[in-house]
Amino acid sequence: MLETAERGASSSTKAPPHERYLEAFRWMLTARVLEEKLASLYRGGMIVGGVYLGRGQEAISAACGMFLDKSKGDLFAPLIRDQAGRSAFGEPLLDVVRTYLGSAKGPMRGRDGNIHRGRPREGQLAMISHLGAMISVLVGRLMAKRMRGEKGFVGLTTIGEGGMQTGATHEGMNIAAVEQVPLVVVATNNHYAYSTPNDREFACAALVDRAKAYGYEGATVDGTDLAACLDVIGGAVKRARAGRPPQLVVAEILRLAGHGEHDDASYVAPEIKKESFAQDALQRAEKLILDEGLLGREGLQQMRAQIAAEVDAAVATAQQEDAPHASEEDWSALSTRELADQFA
Amino acid sequence: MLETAERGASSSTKAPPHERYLEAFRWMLTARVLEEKLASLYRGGMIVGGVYLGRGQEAISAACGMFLDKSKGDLFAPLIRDQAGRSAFGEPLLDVVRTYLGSAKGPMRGRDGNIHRGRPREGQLAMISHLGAMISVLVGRLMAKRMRGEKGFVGLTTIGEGGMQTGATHEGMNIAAVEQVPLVVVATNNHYAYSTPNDREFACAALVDRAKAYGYEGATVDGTDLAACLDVIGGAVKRARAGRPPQLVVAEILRLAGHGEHDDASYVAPEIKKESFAQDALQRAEKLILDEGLLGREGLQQMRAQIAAEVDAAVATAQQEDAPHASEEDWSALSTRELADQFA
Amino acid sequence: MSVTYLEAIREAQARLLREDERVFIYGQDIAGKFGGAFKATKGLAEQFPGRVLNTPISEDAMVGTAIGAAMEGMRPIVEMQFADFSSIALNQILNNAGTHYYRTSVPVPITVRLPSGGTKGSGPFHSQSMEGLYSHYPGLVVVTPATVEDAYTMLIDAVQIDDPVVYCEHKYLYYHLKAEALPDDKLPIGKARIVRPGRDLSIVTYSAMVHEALGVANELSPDGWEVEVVDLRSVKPLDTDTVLASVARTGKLLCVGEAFPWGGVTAEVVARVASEGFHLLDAAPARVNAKDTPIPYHPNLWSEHRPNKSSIAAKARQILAE
Amino acid sequence: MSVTYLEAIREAQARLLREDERVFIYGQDIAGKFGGAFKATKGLAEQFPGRVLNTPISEDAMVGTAIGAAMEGMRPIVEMQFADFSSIALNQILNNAGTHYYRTSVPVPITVRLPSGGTKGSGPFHSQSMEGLYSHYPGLVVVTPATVEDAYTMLIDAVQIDDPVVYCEHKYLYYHLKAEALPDDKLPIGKARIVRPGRDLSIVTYSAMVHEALGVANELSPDGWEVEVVDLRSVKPLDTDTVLASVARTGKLLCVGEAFPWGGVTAEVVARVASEGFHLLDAAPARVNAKDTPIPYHPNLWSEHRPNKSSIAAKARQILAE
Ligand SMILES: Cc1ncc(C[n+]2csc(CCOP(=O)(O)OP(=O)(O)O)c2C)c(N)n1
Ligand SMILES: Cc1ncc(C[n+]2csc(CCOP(=O)(O)OP(=O)(O)O)c2C)c(N)n1
Ligand SMILES: [Mg+2]
Ligand SMILES: [Mg+2]
Repeated sequence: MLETAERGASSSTKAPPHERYLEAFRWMLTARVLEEKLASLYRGGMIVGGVYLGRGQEAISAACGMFLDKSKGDLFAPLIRDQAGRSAFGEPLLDVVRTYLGSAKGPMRGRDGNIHRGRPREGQLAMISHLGAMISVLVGRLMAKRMRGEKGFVGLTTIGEGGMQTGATHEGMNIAAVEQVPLVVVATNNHYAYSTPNDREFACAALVDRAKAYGYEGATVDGTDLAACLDVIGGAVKRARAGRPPQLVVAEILRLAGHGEHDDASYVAPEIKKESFAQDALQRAEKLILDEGLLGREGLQQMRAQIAAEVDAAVATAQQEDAPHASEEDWSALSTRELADQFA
Repeated sequence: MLETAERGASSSTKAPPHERYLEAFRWMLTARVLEEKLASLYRGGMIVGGVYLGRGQEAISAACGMFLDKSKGDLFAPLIRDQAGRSAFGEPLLDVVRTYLGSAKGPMRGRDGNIHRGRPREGQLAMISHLGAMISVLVGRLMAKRMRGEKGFVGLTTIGEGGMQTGATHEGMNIAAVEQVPLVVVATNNHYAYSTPNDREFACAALVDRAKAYGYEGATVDGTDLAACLDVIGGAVKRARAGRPPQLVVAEILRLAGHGEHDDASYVAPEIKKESFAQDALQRAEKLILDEGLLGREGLQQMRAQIAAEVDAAVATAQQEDAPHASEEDWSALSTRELADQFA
Repeated sequence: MSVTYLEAIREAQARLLREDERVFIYGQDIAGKFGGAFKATKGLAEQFPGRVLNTPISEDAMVGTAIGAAMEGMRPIVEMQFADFSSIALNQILNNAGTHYYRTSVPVPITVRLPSGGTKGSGPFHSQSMEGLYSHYPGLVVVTPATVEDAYTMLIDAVQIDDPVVYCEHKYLYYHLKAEALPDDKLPIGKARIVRPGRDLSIVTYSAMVHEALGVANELSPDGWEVEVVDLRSVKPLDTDTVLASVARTGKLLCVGEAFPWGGVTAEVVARVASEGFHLLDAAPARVNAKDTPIPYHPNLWSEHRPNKSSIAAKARQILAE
Repeated sequence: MSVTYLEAIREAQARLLREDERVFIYGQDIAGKFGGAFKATKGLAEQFPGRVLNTPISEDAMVGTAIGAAMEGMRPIVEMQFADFSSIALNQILNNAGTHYYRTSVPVPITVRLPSGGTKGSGPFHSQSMEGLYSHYPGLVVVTPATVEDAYTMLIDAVQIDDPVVYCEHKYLYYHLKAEALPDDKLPIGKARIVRPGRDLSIVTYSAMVHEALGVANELSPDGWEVEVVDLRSVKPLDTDTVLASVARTGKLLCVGEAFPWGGVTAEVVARVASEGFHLLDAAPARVNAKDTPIPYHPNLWSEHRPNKSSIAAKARQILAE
């Protein structure tokens, strides 16, 4: 629901078109099935580097990807819990598993890993780790498009409540407002930054108050409620596209996994798990699908089986592929090879 | 006036005790007379480095210094337009002119200049140029005092509307709220950051909305109105000292000088000079003093003459003093001399 | 007609804006009539509406924005008000711009202009030379023009290069250095230049120190010493070949830089010559750098903190005496 | 009983908290039962209530806060989650902590712990070695412990020193390195150590690369080469005397570092030896560094990107053959 940063305003549940529920659910399930596979590969020692899951965050993330349209020139700058959104935005499963399994054919060719993958030319930015750094980069892409006379595009990026406290986030959010670019920032307060609970992250009553502080339009949403996520995030994308100021959506959930798969999250307070924002968005969405009669239990089973088969096929392909070889590297960080410095 | 970030709430003019008007006015006049002297020395080529004046900002700045009490352990982290506050906090005139005139006896001993001067052990921090960087430093000092069991102290720092857009300001203001230290941030929107007007600095409707966004208590004040400044800034200091959350006061004025004395400020829009916030705080304060019958014209003249004499005496002293000599430097950036690296 | 170093920078930008619609300039106080703290963009905002843009005081976001625009095919130039404030943008420069091509195959053609180096009374936060920090990390080209001509051609080249370039312009040279006219031809980035030939000693240096070195060469000439002065022009890539060829002629190396003494350009040059040209050296190579303290504000201290003609000449004589 | 490098860091902090009430630790995820991304503070928050504090993700403010506390007489230790994120705090470290004593005579005794260096699969933003950036600027002591014993004693020393110390702990050594017990005595910061005596070649190195160098020394020993290995321990100040004494014995220098190849520790060491010990050298000094690209994620690439036993041994044999 659109608000001008009134505290505690609750998110709307006005239903968007039904056919998008099913589509959204599919992306949510894709993310969950894929990430479960990645987690099991990680436990099996098949993955180099870390595995960070978006478990519980799928409704928000799916909504982030679904309203973006590459054919309109839209851009997406995801972070570590955005598998559903990445898939919805058009990231092939193979891109994902190739990166995790270290195939030389992955989009990062073994040079960077897992969660950092992106295809900047196709609108999906490749994050660096430093939280908040991608916001201004996205702003710059949006400015450039406008300078070139493009119209009707929008950019969306995500951030955690922890990442909202970095200087880069501040400068990036502020400059977006100064430049009045069509930007949507979807912030998820999943109540922890790694092991750190909210009370050591910030002290404002509601993070959505940052919207007003930057000159954004702000909205909050229950991140476990798919219908609400589609409504609120879809609405924010629509407003940004229509030339409104930048949009901040603050979603609330509980992170339903460790920070990464190496983390048992034993620091999560037991009481918080009983909060309504601790519900599993996927389970709630499944119920919605069933309640709305969009699919039956059997249909759901089929969908899951189909996704699992796609995931398995991608894994099987990537596992056949060669890892990168150092002998094939020319070790240049510059595209202008003749300007690469020479070391003895 | 205390507010919880309601936009446009105007500052109270509830009168504080009358005797403080005169005291405040004295600091304002001290700053003005001293700075006029510095400007004339600058024009005469007597000063190395830049001269940055607080012309127009004296009411705010005086109020910043006046409610701090070194005997209570209070701390002050001023920036470039805080001469009135520095004086009110207890900075000797000699510290100022020694620094500007490059006397080796100045608090920075020629190693750093002018506006960067401070006496950290006596509670006045020595700013670095990078805007926003001093906020977290002040937070750290306040935390340390609390850790050591001190009570009843408060720290105040100033920032411009331009400096509010740096990442350091964001991180510093946020961490202060997380740590719940007794901090007052006095932000002055003087409508320009160097030559840049507000519309290229930020896009929120009111900077005081940042208060709510960080969990501060916020207030606005007309920076040309001495009575209001004493009331609002004094109130904020009192609340911080009483254990309330960090305080943000946003004052509005027009910068009545160039960014520095090298700058003719010809970019300032003529219309803006007619705004009510473009009034000269010193003139308004003079009127207040006369209207309240605290001093007559003659008394004012005497006060000005006395201050001018003090300033001239300080200048005369500093001008006699030796400049620093390189031959007396041992060129160590470390207090632990034996750990200084040796270069051939 | 004559052109200053600063005017050359302005003219280069004017030409880039005129000839390449992908170019825009982004920085603090660079627009309007004002035209920048040093006037490097004076008049350009009026001449090229919408392409010279003031930013908030947000160095991180300024560079981030430029990176994004560059990914979209633009050629942004970012002006830092002073090099020293680029510390706030260092993360974007090193970790975002510097890594992007290697990670994704998508180059990031930004140019970051750093008004660098010491001037009288500027103190610890308006005097720094940061080329050593940026050169240490991969993925960046770092240039340090010492002449009006290079200021002009290297800025044009910097913007045309498909990779991120850190362009270190020296504030002391802004007004002090004049040329007859803007140059027609140029040496490409990556090539050093012998600015003064000699046979007894190679002084290898860059930026404002080139002129101190030339002064020292002139000072030593009446004593019969022929000092060769090499201007590195770009410190990354470093033109080792030209440096080695010079040392091959003279047998002696003195490397001079205005930056702090630990590491940096002079360490890299001496280490390369020692490694790759060991047998060319007839005497111990030496360095003159600034002192290992913050840059002092007072001119009495500053003039001793930085390398100067007398400290360079003293070291040169010492090597020549070996 | 045996102690890992990581445990030594934890024990040093426990002892500091126990014995010095001015000490507190500030960082992300270091408190609670969690005890830090690498568990370097495990158990400490419970043992020392209110003195091990979680922070927001705000590296600039974390260091700024520590600086302020240090001015008030505290001895804060800041844990960066990874060295790489200290780029966000670099301005506070260089321009605030590094300049404060020189400017005001008030020292700033903070210790910033940087979990540094490459490990398998960590990629470009969780693998960096940043000692070269921090050493370039004045006002900081920069240490790089390579052993369990040094990890312990140098952290205690770092906190006791009245000036800011950047403490670079190597993540690869956390679990891989074990000692019998915590040490009773120590070498002070500022002194290098001969870890293996030799007469044919000095390998000067620091941090994790000390162990690669020792491996190479062992590998070359059957061929009759006696390689001396020097562990710098602190890279600023750099113990030039010990390095020169070693080169005086062996006549040959190979300097090895895990950081990027332009500048940094190896350039400074080679430049100093070339300048101050030119006549001690019987052969060209050489360096082995990482490659000049971001640190690659895939182990196949990473293992070639960093210096390793085979690249070090190859270079060592080349020098020995001269
Ligand atoms: C500048 C910076 N500092 C530290 C880190 C290390 N780090 C990675 S993820 C993370 C927690 C992020 O929390 P939040 O933003 O709430 O996102 P969430 O993981 O909860 O989705 C931290 C501290 C980082 N990536 N960037
Ligand atoms: C991080 C940083 N970037 C740039 C500067 C250069 N600079 C010094 S003062 C100033 C303008 C400050 O404007 P504002 O904060 O509004 O304060 P005012 O001068 O108006 O009092 C700028 C850009 C700086 N000091 N710090
Ligand atoms: Mg979180
Ligand atoms: Mg201002």
